[in-house]
Amino acid sequence: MTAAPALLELRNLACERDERYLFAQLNANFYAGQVVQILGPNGSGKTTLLRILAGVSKDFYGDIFWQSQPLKDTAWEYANDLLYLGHLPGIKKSLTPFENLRWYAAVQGGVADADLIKALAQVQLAGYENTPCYRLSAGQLRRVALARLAFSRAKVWVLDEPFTALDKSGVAELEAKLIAHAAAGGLVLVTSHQDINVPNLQLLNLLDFPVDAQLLNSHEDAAYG
Amino acid sequence: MTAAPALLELRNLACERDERYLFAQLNANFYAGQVVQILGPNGSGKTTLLRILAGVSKDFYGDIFWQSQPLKDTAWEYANDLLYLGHLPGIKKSLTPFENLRWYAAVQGGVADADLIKALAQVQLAGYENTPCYRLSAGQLRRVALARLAFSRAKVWVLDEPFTALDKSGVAELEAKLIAHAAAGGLVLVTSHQDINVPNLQLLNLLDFPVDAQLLNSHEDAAYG
Amino acid sequence: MNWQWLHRLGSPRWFYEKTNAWLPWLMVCAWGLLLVGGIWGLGFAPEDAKQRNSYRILYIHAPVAFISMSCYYIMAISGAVGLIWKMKLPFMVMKAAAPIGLGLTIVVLATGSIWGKPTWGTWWEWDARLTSYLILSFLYLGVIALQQAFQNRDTADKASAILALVGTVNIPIIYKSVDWWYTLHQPATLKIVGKSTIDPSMLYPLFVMIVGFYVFFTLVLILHTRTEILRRESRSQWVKDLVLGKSNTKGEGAES
Amino acid sequence: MANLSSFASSLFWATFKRDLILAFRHKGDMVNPLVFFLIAITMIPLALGPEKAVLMRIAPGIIWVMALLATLLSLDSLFRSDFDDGSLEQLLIAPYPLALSVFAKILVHWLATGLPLTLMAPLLGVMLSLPANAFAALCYSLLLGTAAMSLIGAVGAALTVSLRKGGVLISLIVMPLYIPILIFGASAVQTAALGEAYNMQLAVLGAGLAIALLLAPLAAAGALRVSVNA
Amino acid sequence: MANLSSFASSLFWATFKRDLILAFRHKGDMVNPLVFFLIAITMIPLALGPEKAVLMRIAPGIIWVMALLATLLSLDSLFRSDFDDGSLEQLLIAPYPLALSVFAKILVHWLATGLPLTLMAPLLGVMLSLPANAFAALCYSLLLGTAAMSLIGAVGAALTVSLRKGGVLISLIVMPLYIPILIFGASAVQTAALGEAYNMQLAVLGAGLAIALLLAPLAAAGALRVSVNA
Ligand code: HEM
Ligand SMILES: Nc1ncnc2c1ncn2[C@@H]1O[C@H](COP(=O)(O)OP(=O)(O)OP(=O)(O)O)[C@@H](O)[C@H]1O
Ligand SMILES: Nc1ncnc2c1ncn2[C@@H]1O[C@H](COP(=O)(O)OP(=O)(O)OP(=O)(O)O)[C@@H](O)[C@H]1O
Ligand SMILES: [Mg+2]
Ligand SMILES: [Mg+2]
Repeated sequence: MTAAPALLELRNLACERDERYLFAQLNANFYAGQVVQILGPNGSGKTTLLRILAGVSKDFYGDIFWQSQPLKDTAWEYANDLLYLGHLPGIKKSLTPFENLRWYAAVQGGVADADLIKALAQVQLAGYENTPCYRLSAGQLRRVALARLAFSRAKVWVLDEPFTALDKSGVAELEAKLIAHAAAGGLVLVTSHQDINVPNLQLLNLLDFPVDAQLLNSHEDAAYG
Repeated sequence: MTAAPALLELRNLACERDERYLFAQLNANFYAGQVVQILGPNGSGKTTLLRILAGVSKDFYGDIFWQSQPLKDTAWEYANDLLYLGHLPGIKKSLTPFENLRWYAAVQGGVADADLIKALAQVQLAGYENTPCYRLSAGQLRRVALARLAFSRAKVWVLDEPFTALDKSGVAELEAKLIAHAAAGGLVLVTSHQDINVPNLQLLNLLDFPVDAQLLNSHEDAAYG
Repeated sequence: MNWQWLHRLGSPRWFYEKTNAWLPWLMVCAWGLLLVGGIWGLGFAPEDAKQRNSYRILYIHAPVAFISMSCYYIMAISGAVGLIWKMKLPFMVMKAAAPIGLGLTIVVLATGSIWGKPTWGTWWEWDARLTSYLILSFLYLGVIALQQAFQNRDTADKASAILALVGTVNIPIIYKSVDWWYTLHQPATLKIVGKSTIDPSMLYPLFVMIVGFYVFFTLVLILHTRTEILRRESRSQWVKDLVLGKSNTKGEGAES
Repeated sequence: MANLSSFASSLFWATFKRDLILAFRHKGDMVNPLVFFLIAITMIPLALGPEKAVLMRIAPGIIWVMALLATLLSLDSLFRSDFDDGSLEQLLIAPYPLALSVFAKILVHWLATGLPLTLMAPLLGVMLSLPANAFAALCYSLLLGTAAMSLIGAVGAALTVSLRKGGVLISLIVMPLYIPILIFGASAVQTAALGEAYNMQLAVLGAGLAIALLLAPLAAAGALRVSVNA
Repeated sequence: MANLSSFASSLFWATFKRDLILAFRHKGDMVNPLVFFLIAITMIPLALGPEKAVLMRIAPGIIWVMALLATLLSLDSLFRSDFDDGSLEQLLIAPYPLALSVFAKILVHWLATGLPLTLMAPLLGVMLSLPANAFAALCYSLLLGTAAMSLIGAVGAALTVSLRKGGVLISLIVMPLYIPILIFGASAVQTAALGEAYNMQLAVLGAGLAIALLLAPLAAAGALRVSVNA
């Protein structure tokens, strides 16, 4: 473990869906400079965990700390430092790649148009800047979404299966980006069923946090007591 | 090459999207007992080719032969022998996995309910038969779609990125199924950006069929002449 | 610490166990009042000069009309409490109240039209009061439909609470505008209320019926809420004990 | 291929049953056109004023127009969800006459919207003070008319299914085709309200329905092939 | 975080511009409510018969009802596509007041449907023989009324966005809330047709719009947070 305080801390996180616990007593610290792959078989709750960490879902027990402060108190700062890329790419099919990126640039505030063009070139979409996105293939569409990484200033990247639909060279480029982000002091949380080729990759297996009968009762009591 | 005639023959296939040829002069023979992986970087036209082979899209030049007969004349026989699984899983989220499969059983004609239950168990969904599909994770949803393979009587399987969202064990199970189908005299056409672990895998790289200026002119002539 | 009592109030289990004791009393009160009022009103109150006996439907019609309105506010307020203090019980009350309210407005509309046939000679009349009740029933329908449309229970609760709240802002507006619409378009040729120079001998049974219906409504609301509690908490230990017939629930209730 | 007919009937029934289950499971979808019908009719007196003479005069026409709009609104969902999740593609490439499976879907659509609309119409007739002798005509004409509208509407739904937001475009395509139905349907009720015979109008509606039964499933199947292909 | 206000305004403008581009690119979406309005009004004389006295009497009410229905039909698309492609999630977690970006979307919705409806209404007034002195009232009342309807409708759209087929459920939720607007709007035109002053009705509509401007974006933002969370 590093000496610096954890960027993101999960304490006793537990999550219930359909009257069944996906994981429980999940304790973990994530530090600047790490790339963490979240593992688990289909249906183990990876997507659910990432949506919680991104602040999209609020349906969980336990606490999350951002730079040692409860997330509730630092929601704004956290939102400023977060980039979330879910299962859905968040790309408007009627707009061009450039127009899509321009909106994302506004979400994060102030990025020059030239940087957007550069970002598209980095994901091999030079020449497609002004093609409407409904004309792109599955992999090209994902590349548009991934172009956001190039101009993001967020410290934490939360990526749900970003390698889906990417070809070999696309995978290698994305891996390089993750490495660079970690080296620059960022944190990457990523799920994937493929092996990720990143030195010093941290693994978090959701199967390590099974449900314990005692804990269930304590939640029931907290809820009904 | 085998002595037996090809199951599926592509002759001079060419496909144009957005005033740009994706591939041209694509000639290939597919034989019973083969597993063929279609390769190509993002946007090279794999999905487009599979949709043509499945009969969903009719927007192409060239000819396709099914058991040495033009596809036009044998469309009905071909449809009986075809199982196509596209990017979209074709699963109704409000129905349960069992109800979904029952409909697919009717599409193909006469499958006993017990076989459907068995098919679901084979994809590790035993116990989820009566859970509505909107409660399933991305990988579980894909497994429901893949359960069709277990009771299919089709000779030709056309699968577009079937490994998406599957975990390691899911990938291994699917590979075993592809091998078994080929061994039983079937033909599998599959796209994937991951390596497929199947002995005797045939590869078809779309980049091997680039466009040739002369050809373009001949199509123009055919179209406008 | 100050909020302790509130959270106690918010505990479904506490509610379930407390209301156990109330139920018989409410039941006795409700049936007693309704019987007395009903027999008095239907059997002994004098016949109306103009409307003959048909006016007696008033003894159901008017009390239910009053309650179906208060029911909306109960629903909206419990929704608001649930949203603000993030408690479970109020949402259950809200969910239980919606169908009851819809049922009540339907009873008002039905008894009203049955009454309308002999008095006005038609089943339906676009009177301001009737119209606003029709709209009220739509508001209930909306809340119920939204509640049922969501798969996720929390989402369903919060979404329908928001809708109920938005509706509350609108109810006075709707009433005002419908009233205004009616007076603008038509000089009142018939009036439902207003000529309330009603004979006291007709009025006393009406009061009894109104109180009786309120108690009855409370009873039904509690019963619905209790069913909802059992449905939602079916996994928790105390409900399992309850269903399996373990008799120690009372002791535990006192501890917690 | 052995016993084609039993195989054939099986996908028809499977689709019919599946869609019926879906209609019941999304109870909202079945009830919603009804509620739309109810609320739209309620708005009429609110907008026009409660004068009985006016309402009586316009009741037949307005009820018919609103039934038509309610049907229109429900059309978009006919093929949309099958398209979105890919099962429409599967229906298209199945070795089975597409027109038959499309017909199963239309049948369910009518059972879930047209039939309940017809059953509810008398209630709304009461609210708009429809004359007593027009109620039978209202029910008969709507029974025939809604069935024809489900069938014709399916063609419009099929044509627009691959467009991202076809919702209102359907109206544009389908409304002109609905106009003859509307004219004869409303006129049947109007004539009945005046106490005259309305057999002719019903006969025309019935003939329209027969033609639609023959042609619409085929046309919708063709439209689906064209619009999904793209 | 340095200059919050300029940053703040930038996502508002970006969303506004993006949605405006989208509205223009899907020209169909902009034109469709108009076409619906046009065809629905055209159907009225077909269903009722062409008697001028009747049409004149009902014109103000019918035009208002149909404008309301056209607005309702267009509501479903307000947040739907953002939800389907995931950009709504991004808006939700952005470090930016959600109510403001929601307001930008509502503004575009009104520019793309309410405003054109208002501009087209006089044409339909001519078709239904609306008295000449009611045209100004029709335009003013629709201008205020459609804006209020876009705002209130956004709350309904936000509540139903995550439901697979919210389309008609919105009508159920939103219509009761539209009824006061309808009453005052239709009455303004009716009063004007009789040659009387209609300031009061316009004042009420204006007040309603003001309240909706204050509350609706907040309520819609809250509704989005709740309904997308699932
Ligand atoms: C706010 C809701 C309502 C309340 C508080 C209410 C209350 C009453 C009361 C107290 C009377 C008797 C007063 C009298 O004799 O003049 C009455 C009469 C009546 N009500 Fe209601 N009512 C309501 C809604 C309705 C509705 C929704 C309908 C119809 C569907 C309806 C139909 C009638 C009829 C037909 C009469 C008798 C009319 C008459 O005597 O002229 N009422 N109502
Ligand atoms: N509907 C369409 N209209 C026009 N062009 C299209 C359309 N669909 C796809 N294309 C173009 O065809 C090309 C091939 O698309 P396709 O989806 O077949 O690629 P793919 O090989 O499956 O790629 P991926 O690996 O990303 O899935 C893309 O470059 C795309 O721009
Ligand atoms: N909306 C929901 N309602 C109820 N249960 C749900 C819901 N979404 C997911 N689940 C359940 O939660 C479990 C975890 O789902 P999640 O999508 O987080 O899995 P995952 O680890 O991302 O799986 P995959 O590798 O397949 O993407 C699944 O078993 C699923 O049944
Ligand atoms: Mg997942
Ligand atoms: Mg592809």
